[in-house]
Amino acid sequence: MTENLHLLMPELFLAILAVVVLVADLFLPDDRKIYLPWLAVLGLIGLIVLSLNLLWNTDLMLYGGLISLDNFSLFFKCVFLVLGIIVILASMDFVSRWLRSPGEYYSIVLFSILGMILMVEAQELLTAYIAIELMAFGFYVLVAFGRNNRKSNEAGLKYILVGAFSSAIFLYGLSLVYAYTAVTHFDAIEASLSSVLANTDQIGPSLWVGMALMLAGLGFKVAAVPFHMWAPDTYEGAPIPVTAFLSVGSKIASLAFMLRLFSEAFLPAIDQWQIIVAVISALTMTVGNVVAMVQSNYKRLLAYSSIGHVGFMLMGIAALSSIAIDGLLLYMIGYAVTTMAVFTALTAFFNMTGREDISDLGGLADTHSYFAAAIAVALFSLAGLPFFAGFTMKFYLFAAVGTEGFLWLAGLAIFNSFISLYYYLKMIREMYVKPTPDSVRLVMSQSGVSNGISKPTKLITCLSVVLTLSIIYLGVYPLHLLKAIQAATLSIW
Amino acid sequence: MGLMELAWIIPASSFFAFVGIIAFGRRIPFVSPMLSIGAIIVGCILVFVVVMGRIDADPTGIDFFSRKWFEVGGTELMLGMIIDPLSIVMLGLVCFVSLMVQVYSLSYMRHDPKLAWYYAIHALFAASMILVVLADNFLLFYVAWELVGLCSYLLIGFWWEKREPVEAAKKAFITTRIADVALLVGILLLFHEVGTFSMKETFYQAQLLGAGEVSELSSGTTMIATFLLFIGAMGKSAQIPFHVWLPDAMAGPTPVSALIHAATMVVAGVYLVARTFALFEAVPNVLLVVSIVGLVTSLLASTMALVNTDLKRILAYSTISHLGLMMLSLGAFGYTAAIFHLVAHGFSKALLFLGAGSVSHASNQTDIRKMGGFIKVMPITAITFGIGALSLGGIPIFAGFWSKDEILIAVFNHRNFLFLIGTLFVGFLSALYMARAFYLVFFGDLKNENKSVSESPILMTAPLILLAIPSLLFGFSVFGSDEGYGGIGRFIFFENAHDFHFNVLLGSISVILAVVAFGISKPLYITRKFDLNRIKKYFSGLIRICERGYYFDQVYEWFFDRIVLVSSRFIAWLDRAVVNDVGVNGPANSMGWTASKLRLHVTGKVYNYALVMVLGSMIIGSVWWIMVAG
Amino acid sequence: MDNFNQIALIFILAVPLFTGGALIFFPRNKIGAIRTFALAGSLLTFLLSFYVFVMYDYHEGGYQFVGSIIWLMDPLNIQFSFGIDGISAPMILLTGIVMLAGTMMSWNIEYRSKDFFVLFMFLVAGVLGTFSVTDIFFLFFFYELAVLPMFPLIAVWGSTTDFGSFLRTKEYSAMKLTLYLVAGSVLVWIGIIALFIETTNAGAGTFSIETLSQMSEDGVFSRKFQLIFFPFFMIGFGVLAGLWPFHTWSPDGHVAAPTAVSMIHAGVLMKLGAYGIIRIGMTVLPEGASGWMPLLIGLGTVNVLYGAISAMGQRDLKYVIGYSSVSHMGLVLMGLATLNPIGVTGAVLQMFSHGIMTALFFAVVGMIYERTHTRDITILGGIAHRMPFTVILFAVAGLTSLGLPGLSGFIAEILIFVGVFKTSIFLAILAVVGAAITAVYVLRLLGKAFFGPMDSKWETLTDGGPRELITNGLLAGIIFFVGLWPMPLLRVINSGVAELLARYPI
Amino acid sequence: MITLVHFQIVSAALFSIGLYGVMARRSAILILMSIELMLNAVNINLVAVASFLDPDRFAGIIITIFVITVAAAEVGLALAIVLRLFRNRATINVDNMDLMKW
Repeated sequence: MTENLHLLMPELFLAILAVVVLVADLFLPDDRKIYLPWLAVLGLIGLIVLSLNLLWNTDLMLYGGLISLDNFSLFFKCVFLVLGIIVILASMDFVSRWLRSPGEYYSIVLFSILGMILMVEAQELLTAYIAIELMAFGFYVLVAFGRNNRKSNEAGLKYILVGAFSSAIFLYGLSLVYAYTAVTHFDAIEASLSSVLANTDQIGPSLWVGMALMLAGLGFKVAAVPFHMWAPDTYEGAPIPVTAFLSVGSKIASLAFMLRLFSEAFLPAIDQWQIIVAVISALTMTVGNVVAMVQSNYKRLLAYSSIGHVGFMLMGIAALSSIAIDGLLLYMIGYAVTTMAVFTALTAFFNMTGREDISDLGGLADTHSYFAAAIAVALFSLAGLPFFAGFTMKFYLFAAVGTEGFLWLAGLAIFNSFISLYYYLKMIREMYVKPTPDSVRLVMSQSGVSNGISKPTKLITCLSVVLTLSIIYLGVYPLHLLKAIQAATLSIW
Repeated sequence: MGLMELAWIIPASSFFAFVGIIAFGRRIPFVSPMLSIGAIIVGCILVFVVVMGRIDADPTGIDFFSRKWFEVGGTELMLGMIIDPLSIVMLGLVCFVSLMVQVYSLSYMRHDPKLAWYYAIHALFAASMILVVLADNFLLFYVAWELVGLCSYLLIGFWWEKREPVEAAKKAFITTRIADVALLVGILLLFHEVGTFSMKETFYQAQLLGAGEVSELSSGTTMIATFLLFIGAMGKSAQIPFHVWLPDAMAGPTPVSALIHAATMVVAGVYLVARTFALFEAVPNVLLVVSIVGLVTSLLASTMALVNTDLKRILAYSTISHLGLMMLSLGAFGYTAAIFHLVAHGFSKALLFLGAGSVSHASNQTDIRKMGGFIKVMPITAITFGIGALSLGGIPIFAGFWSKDEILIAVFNHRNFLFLIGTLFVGFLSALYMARAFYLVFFGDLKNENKSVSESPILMTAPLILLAIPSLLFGFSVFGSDEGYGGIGRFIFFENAHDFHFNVLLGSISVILAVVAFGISKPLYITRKFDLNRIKKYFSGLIRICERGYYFDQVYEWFFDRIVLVSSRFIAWLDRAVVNDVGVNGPANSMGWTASKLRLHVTGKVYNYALVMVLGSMIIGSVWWIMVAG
Repeated sequence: MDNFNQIALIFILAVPLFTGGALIFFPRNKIGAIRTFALAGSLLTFLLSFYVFVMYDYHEGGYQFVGSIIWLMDPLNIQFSFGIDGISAPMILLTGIVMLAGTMMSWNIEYRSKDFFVLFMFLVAGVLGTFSVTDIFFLFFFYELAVLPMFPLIAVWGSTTDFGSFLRTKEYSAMKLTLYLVAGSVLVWIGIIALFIETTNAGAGTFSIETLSQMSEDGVFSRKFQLIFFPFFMIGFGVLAGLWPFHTWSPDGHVAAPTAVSMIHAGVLMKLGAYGIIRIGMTVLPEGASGWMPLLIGLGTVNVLYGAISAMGQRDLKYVIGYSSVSHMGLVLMGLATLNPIGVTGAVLQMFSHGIMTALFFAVVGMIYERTHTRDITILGGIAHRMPFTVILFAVAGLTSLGLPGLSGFIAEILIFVGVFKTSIFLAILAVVGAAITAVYVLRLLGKAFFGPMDSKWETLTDGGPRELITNGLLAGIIFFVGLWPMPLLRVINSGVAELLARYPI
Repeated sequence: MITLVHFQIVSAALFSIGLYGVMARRSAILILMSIELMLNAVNINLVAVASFLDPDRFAGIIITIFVITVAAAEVGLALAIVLRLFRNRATINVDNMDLMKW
């Protein structure tokens, strides 16, 4: 059992890294704590290199089928590690400015990433559950990290209450399904389910209720309607980098896990869940995009918008074909890059002003033209306009979904992305047309150094440039990414 | 053949003169008249060359020359010329009058700062008017037709600094443009049936139709199309009810009125009907309409001319009236008579207008009530004006007499008695108002404020004299000569050549009427033998109606202001308030409203969140169960 | 030279993109350098577009200057393939011309001029891309790319106008325009996916227009499918072409937009809509097109009349022109809907002619607005005294729009009328009437706003400078050239239309 | 004879009580306790199923152990947050926690 332990080195080292960061925090004096995030980033870069070297093209089931190391997991492992780097870099200014105990913050970020990685690798319900909780616990803490911030506290409490409730639901569903299958491995569940489903008259409602409860638990994680209501509150209350991390990391990991679960364990019941997932996705995208239209807080707006995007991504699961999965993965990456870009730029803005209202963005194009442009690019990308990642990913996913007989769903999605354009344009209008509000100008000039306007740090500017360029790169030439994605998809479908 | 083909140079030279003036005229003011007049002289010379060519080939024949202009989807659209007696006569008229007017303008317009622009449009007008005459297919014809309309617009609005000419120009363009809609539709209908714009082919088909043979034209369409063509002609030739623009067009410079609104452009409508006579003949019913319109127009216009006091407007109404006569003649199969009258009228009316220009140039006014006795100070103008007046009045040996006579014969032969009476009455009125204008301007006492008036310079009087000659002598072209010329009836005719006839009865009646008209004018207007005011009182109602132009303008104005503008404002409002604010903003707003309601479902209460989650999963579970069980 | 021809289209796309991209790195305050560079880029683009147009071999027809790069492999099979045919070649030329003129007319923009030119270049790149690609994905890609910069261009550099009874802010107009166009592309997008699904079901999913039309010829698309999905393209692209009743974005957008953007927008962007209907709808779905054309021709007629009548009731110069664009695009749609060579050729020619004409219109109105700061017809008046050349140029555009012979508009309109006559005489007559109404409002406008006695407040007005006059003079020259000798343009269009209509029963 | 169904009924009842508690209680602490009830229902279910249907591998029992552990950690975490909230706002009533809504 232990001969393959070295294959788990990335996960082990990640855990060690998290602990090291936590411990180092104790020993470093306050003025040296700036080294912590760099340590974490270096570690993550090392882990990426390690993973790529170690796991390239492996396809193994480890430990009696608990964990699968295939291209799919490798792909997501890299994605999450890179995400970790981005989140840590984007948080640095924020943390030093608005939060205390940086060591804990970074170490919890790392633990959450570990949870995400394990979620994608899990091939068995218990492992998956532990991984989910590992990730979720990290987020519970991170959301409530603004210690004396009432919004942050409230968001943390709501998140943990609803989160605990949802994991209870998920577990109860799990136990009901377990009562029918008596196994927890995905492949075993698949086999058992198909034999159970062979004679339908013997199936009681409890199997379906169980599956529905599991779906609800997962729906909570990805914030699918009607399990989404925590998301706006939590996103709004959480510190901005955490919001970004939450809306990208948590969602992608949960969706990837959902993909595994539905494409492997629950595959025999596809006739039942496919339509339900399709309906959920339709509801999700509609509610998310419509409600986002009337928001005035940009974090809350982006929360609803991310609900809308989850709706789009759920279509990929509903369609469930190789091309749809390609599309889903492409969408995930595009969404991740774009969302991180917009949140990075907004973090920079928040660092300067401490404001969260859309109207506070007024005149940003005059005061900080680069950040205004970066936000605009990212928003256009989210709206699915070309030249940016958003267009490519939407086109691919929608076409893929369409070919699987869900043209109505694709049409609805296209219509929804049209609605989304409205509120993105509202933000852009604010930045480009409206004048800077006086209060914001005041804050900027107080915190600033030169010519009355504060400047964001070089670090976050560079990060934002890189992300913006990636958006354009993915929008213009996604071929390389798509090749990687196809390699990843091949191992699960 | 070879000589005739040179005809394309006539419009081309004027067109290049136009381009040249536009390019250089502003810098070198002197160059513009030179270019324009030079081009038209070239034109005049070439007319002779073309006539030679025509005579060499077949004097009464018809020839077509065409080149490809462009090609669309296999259909070739051509640029071409038609050279036959009709076009040659028109060419001669246009070139000659243009030359006269342009020379006249040298003096008349010499102080105007926009002289270059003036000559540029003149050159363009000459080019396009000649193109109208020469065009051998309907498309090119329409092109030229619209271009003369543009030139008319530009020339009427030449003094655009003032409000009145601008309005008049707009009115002229829009009125003719509305008629042109009909023309264009007619042309397109013909194209639709015949498959080509070529007049040659269209006429051939029309003849087949008229002869009752198999033709691509159906009689119904032909009738409609021909009628539509006629409406186009009505617009250009100011036939009732499209006549309203012509009196207003007098706001332009007087030479322009002479050229465009008397001799050339306004007769384009008559020319159109004559040119497409093959079509009209195939559907004779339309010709009846033509003659009725012509008669009504000439009657109404001549009464209006009789009561007007503005010299140029009198001439304008007179023009309308005579155009009506030409139409009447065409409607009565008097093809030759119409063209004959067209030319005779063209010379005479150009002469009259130039004379009027000379008068107003000298006295700075156009109201005939303020004039009188001018014969003493400007004899040349007076005499030439008199020749014009007599010619139009139909006094024997003057050109107008012969042509009117021809028209009377045509009406007598082909239409009923009422038409004849009407025609004779128009002839009488025509003589009367010409006599009135002539006497009031040139006879009587010279008023004090006009003491300083003197004869116009030679550049203005020379064209008057040159135009007086044909007004005096052109009529004799009805007679044949020995050298192969068999009279106008043997030169310009439609299908059947005919010799000159003179109906003694008709002739004498018309002569008597004309002479009486001239005779009673002097006692009536100058020596005041009769009490004019009593007569006026007696007819006061009628006179007021005439003075107001039968209320056409008022009706149109009412229609335009109250119906067209109001409805367009209504549509504009509709577009903004209904289509946009309701149709476009409505869905957007209702989406916003939905969103503002829908957002309330996120209550902020944790227990609600939990409840919805449970309910959601229960619904999903039950749906699944029902799906499987059922 | 052959080698160059293979990449000429890439160059056409790359030059504005590169210009726009490079301008980003210019220092903000070096306005002179920014302008010069933008002008150089525009000039080069124009020359390239002219080269492409001239070198297009109309005897041979079909797609030329073709090339293809694999962009995404299986299963979507998206290729960046490009090439132009007889319909897109004139459009490319048009874009080049209008772009150059637009750059010239934007010379005076001081406020954030760098950003303006960057966005402007991207806008043009989008338009050029749409015209030059032969893959539906990229067609859509560039189509949306062309819509994207419109929002900031209007919202930032546009103008808000208070019309007394109602107010049109630039934000509102920009928002409406962008949303409207994207709403149209929602339908297009659905249609494209439907096409892809259908081809996938037939065994080979593709986005290539040539393959698609080949498949369509082989009967892959059933009549029912075509009838269902043609409206998606017709209305989706029709929105951009100002199809009634989806036109209200256009007058408001034109009014709010800055000069150069109005020029590009009305001049070229609206043509994208008609072009899309041709390139996808009519090429790939002939039976659907035949089935739906009666509706399109009817809506086109409504466009013509409604636009013209609305224009008559306006007081703002730009609104008049905006509604006249609606009216003229109606003629284009009618021409397309005839499905016969003359009508379609007329429509394509009208696209070109209207593009130049409208660019001229907006350029001149821009000049007037820059000097008088008003566009209200009743306030202007007699400005021809001070701005004679400007007014002449406006008159040229106006006369073109009312279809005066000798100007490009006439040939296009007469061809459309002839074409429509073959389809429906009644509608053709209405269209002719619409053209006559154009005369009414154009002449009223000329008379009221420009001629007549001058108001004393215009004493200090100056006429356009050489830059403006030369630019607009060139546009007017093109109008004259096409009006007098349309053959160079028509023979290219003919070859494209012949190919397009080869599959329609006449 | 006590069968699996009996255990399941008990478990379902427990779970329902927990659900009710979550919906009906307004104190964050009580809601957490209700969630604990629900988790215990899960545990009963898992253990019963494992011993009735899966006696060889008893995966359910293993899961139960983990659930207990994780639930403890969860409650700890949640209580910490509740504490923080109480310090800042002097209430743990979830009705008052609607700073963010809509």
